[in-house]
Amino acid sequence: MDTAMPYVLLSAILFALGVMGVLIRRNALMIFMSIELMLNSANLALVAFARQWGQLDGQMFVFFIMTVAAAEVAVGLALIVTIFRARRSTNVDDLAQLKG
Amino acid sequence: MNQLLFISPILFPLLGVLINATLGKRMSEKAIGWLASLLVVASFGVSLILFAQLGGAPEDERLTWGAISLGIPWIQAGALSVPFGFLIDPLSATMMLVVTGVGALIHIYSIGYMHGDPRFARFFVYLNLFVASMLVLVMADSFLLMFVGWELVGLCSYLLIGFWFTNIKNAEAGRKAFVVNRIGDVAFILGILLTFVTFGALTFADVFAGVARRGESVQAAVAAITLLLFIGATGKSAQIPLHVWLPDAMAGPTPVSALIHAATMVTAGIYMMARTHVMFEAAPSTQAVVALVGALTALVAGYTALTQFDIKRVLAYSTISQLGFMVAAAGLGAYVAGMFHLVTHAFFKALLFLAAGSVIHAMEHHGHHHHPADPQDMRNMGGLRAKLPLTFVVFLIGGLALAGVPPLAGFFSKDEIVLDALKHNLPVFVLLTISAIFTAFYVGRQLVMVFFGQPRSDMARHAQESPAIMTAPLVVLAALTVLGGALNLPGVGALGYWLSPAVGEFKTHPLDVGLAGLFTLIALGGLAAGWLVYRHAFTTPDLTDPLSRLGPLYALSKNAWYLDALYQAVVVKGFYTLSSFLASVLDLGGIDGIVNGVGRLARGVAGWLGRAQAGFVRAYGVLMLIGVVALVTYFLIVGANAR
Amino acid sequence: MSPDLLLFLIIALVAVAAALGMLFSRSALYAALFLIMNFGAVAVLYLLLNAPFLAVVQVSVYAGAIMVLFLFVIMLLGAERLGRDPEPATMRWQRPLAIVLAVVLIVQAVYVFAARAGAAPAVAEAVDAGPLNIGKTLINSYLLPFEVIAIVLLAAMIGAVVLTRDK
Amino acid sequence: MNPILEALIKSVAVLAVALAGFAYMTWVERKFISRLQARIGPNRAGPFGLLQPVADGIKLIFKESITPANVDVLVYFLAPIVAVVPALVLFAVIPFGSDPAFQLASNINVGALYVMAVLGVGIYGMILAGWSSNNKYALLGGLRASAQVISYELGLGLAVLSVIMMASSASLNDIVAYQQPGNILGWLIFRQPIAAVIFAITALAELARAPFDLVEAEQELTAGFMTEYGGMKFALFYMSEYVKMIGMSALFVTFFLGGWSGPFVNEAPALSLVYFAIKVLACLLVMVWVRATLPRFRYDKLMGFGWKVLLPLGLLNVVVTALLIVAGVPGYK
Repeated sequence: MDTAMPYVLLSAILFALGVMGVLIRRNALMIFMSIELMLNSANLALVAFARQWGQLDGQMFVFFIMTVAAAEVAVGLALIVTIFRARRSTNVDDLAQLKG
Repeated sequence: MNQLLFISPILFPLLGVLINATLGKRMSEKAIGWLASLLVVASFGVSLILFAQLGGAPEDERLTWGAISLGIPWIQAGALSVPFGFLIDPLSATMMLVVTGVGALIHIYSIGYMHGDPRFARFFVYLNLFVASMLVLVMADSFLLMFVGWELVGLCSYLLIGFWFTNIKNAEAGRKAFVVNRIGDVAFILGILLTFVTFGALTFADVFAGVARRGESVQAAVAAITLLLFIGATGKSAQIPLHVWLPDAMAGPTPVSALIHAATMVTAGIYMMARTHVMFEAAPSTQAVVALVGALTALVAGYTALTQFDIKRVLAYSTISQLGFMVAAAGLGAYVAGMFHLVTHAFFKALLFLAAGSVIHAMEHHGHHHHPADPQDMRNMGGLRAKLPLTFVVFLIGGLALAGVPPLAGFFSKDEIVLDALKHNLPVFVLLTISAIFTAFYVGRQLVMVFFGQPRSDMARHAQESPAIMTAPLVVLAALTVLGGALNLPGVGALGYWLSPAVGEFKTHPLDVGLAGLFTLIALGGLAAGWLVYRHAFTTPDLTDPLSRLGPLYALSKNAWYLDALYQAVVVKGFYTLSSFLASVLDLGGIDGIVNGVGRLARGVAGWLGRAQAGFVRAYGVLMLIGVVALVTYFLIVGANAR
Repeated sequence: MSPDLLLFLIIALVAVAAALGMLFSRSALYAALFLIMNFGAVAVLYLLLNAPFLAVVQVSVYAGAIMVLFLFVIMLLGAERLGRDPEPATMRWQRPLAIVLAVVLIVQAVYVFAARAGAAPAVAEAVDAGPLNIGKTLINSYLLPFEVIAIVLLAAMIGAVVLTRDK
Repeated sequence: MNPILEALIKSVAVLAVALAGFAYMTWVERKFISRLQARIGPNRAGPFGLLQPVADGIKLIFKESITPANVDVLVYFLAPIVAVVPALVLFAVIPFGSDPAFQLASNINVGALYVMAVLGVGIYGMILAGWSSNNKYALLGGLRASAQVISYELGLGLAVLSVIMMASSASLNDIVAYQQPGNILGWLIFRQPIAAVIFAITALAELARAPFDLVEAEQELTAGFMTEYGGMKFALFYMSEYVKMIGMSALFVTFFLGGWSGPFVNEAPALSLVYFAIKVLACLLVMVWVRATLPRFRYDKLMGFGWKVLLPLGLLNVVVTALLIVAGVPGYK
């Protein structure tokens, strides 16, 4: 292939699927996984662009995004566990008020 | 391995810090003190070896012989690249000897002086840390590393001034030193930043090369940089108007006063100017300011010293005054003279402080312990010549050197400065001459009040000579004070030729007999005047100072030109007033009004918008997605039209 | 069809299928497994895109750490079987709208690709993306972000500990 | 030769060796432990019981394949396979000998990172088996396994990082080359003893072998995640454990014991294979010896040891190594 554009298209499709997952699922864990899917598709686009232009910067961004994702998962899962302990539920619709 | 030898003078005291800080609680006083002292002695030994090796190098290689790059780029970020390296050239080698030599003597002295102190180990930890930090400052090959040392010695100074922190006054003195020094440090770091912006480098060699190469085009920047650096120096070297912290710094233990606040740290400013002389020489306007500030400091502080009663405070103002001499020398471009005076001053002022410490020690420990009188007040002394014969002799030597009596060290070094002043800058010469008169007078006054006449308190009557561990360093320093002048005799000038690769061309000149005669006369006359005025003072029930007859002039000196009061009124009060204005008027009325108004507005709007929020996160998500799709559509249309 | 493109298409198909599988699976655990599959496919794509370091990191960070954490939490909470709570009355419109919008997004992406892919410039010469080069770039050009990310990690670590600590 | 074909042949060869190694490793372990416990061990099937593995294999293959009720069938069947695959693909980057012919992909510049990635994926087998079995012992075993392996992976990663720093390359070939083949003092175990110790300990924990075998502590959890498995599926788990053991030993040899290096390798490259095999066998025997000697950890102690001892130690080792390298201390440059 002499262009990295198919990868970008794939990335866009995965991103849209991730968005759909965030919006149609009600389980917090599922939403979280969909967000990971979105992040991952963004990473794919960045790597594709890095390849397209023959530079490392895109890969650097991906590296940072992965690190942030790891941090985010640690905190996010901790939150989910805490919420589950309090409410015995992982349904985000049960979290519709701002007070605990 | 060679590199390790080069930085080992720093590593030895650091080792002491490590050991005493971790194990100090479990070690005996003797072990702690001797360990710390011997490590500094080792540091001195290595410095001596390096000095000798440097001396063995061909003269034109001495500037680069000791440039040690540890091969570690210290900071490497973007355009900023600062290699981590040290430089041992004639200038820094000289300073290393002074720091470690005087430092070692004072360490040994402290074993006796600090005996029985509950925080004995901590004292030596700080002292060792100071020596290491001072060496970092001296051996740095870049502005940045020098600044690190600069801040570290400031930290040690702060810690040691407030060493007896249980007394609130000492803690406050430490804080004052810290705050005043920060003002200078801010200027210093601004100078460093400006240097980097101008030259794109921070190592001395690169910057100096830049100055030489770009000459005229960077003149304005260099003037600004040197001015900022000089403000930094005024903080550390206690020049007006930032000198007010040094007298208060006497709250620390006396060895600290001797080491940090007389012999080494306070001279860092002069050292820094000598180190960066290339830049100062490229900025004549700054040099004029420097010379004038130095001379004024010499005069103002000398005048203040005339009427102090605290034995250490006299010496403190004397130190400021002598630092003024050195700074004036630097301002005149006479870096060799400045450095020469720095070295001799380190000898005789350390000597004077340690001898004063010996006096205080004798007053405190052999008098009545619960005596309410102040053991540092000279009015309580008198007649100690007989009780402390050795201390008297060394104090006398130090005092005569300070007054400038030939052939002691102080005479030669002071003479060189005033000679330069006479040649280049008459106002400075006049100011320095007057302060020399003051110097001789207060030395005479101090000698009389402390050692002659009759004891004026129980403490003085029961004083006994200090132990040998304290007097031995005194004797060594006294010997150095006697012989120190030989370092740079007129017409011979060993130190000058030694330093010249680092601080610029030097040419010795024969003794100016007339000037030397004048200053000898001044010294002897001042001493005699002090003697005459104070010979019978404080013995009668009338405890007023004979000089108090001078009225306002006396008050001016006694209150140190009212500078502390002025700062209190202008800076501190002004700051309070400004703060309260900001708090009551601007903050409560203006900003809070705006904030509250915005808050009310937001609440109103929120009440209206709140209905759009059901609290379901997925609903928000869909709204966001609508926005995204709309945006993408917009760009697609715009993009299509653009083609 | 070049072998490169063929490989790409196969893996892309796997990735999309896994994403769809995740989207519509009834069990959180299966969803997680599908997601792992997707991540694995993306890792292979990274290899094709001359990013071996990222491929390995992808596997070890996403598959080796993040997804294990997910599985762990799923098992810990016993939350793998997803409840079928009734949709709140005010939210009936939400799901169809979301699906429609996502599909629109996909259609737009395909449209852009179809309209412009031919105009894309040829890929540049590949650079060395081995660990050594990555490390050098990281420390030289991206030092500040690197330090910041370290602080982010520290903060996340503290956050996770504080959140899950028993009071 | 066609590179794909060549790779295929080599892979099959490695696979065969690994499987044979697995089979006979069980025999070696049983024999060795018996000796340590003053017993004789298997001695009925063939001379010295040499055919015992074959007998065991036949037995396991012909056992009835039972699927317990209420298991998640797909995952239940998938789990053993998921467990075996990472153990096998580990061998892809290991340089078995000096000649490129004895290697599969040892030259890739992310070799050591690949190892970490594969090891990270290796726990899925255990977790999935534990979950899908619908058995609380199995689930607890699975959870323990994931917690333990994640925890110890950090220490392992730091040990490997020290090695990478020393060799300034993540390619396994470079790491072996760095250890100056031919000079025993070049082995990294002498210059990175702490890393070697950490690697050895964490490797045992990764393998969930004694004294870290809480995952399958029979007194507490019967057989842990394998409780509901039998027959061939059980054999697969068994295989994954032993193949991973061999793989870990091979990694230890590569990282710390000079890999395939030894005298006369240049003259007779085949010798390198022999050296490698001997070193790996030595490591394996040490593992068995440890199992026979040490009692099992308690679970909280295990986690505490991993997080509070090994991890800080590993970090310290990395920092010290970095300092030594930067300072240019001989042997660290």
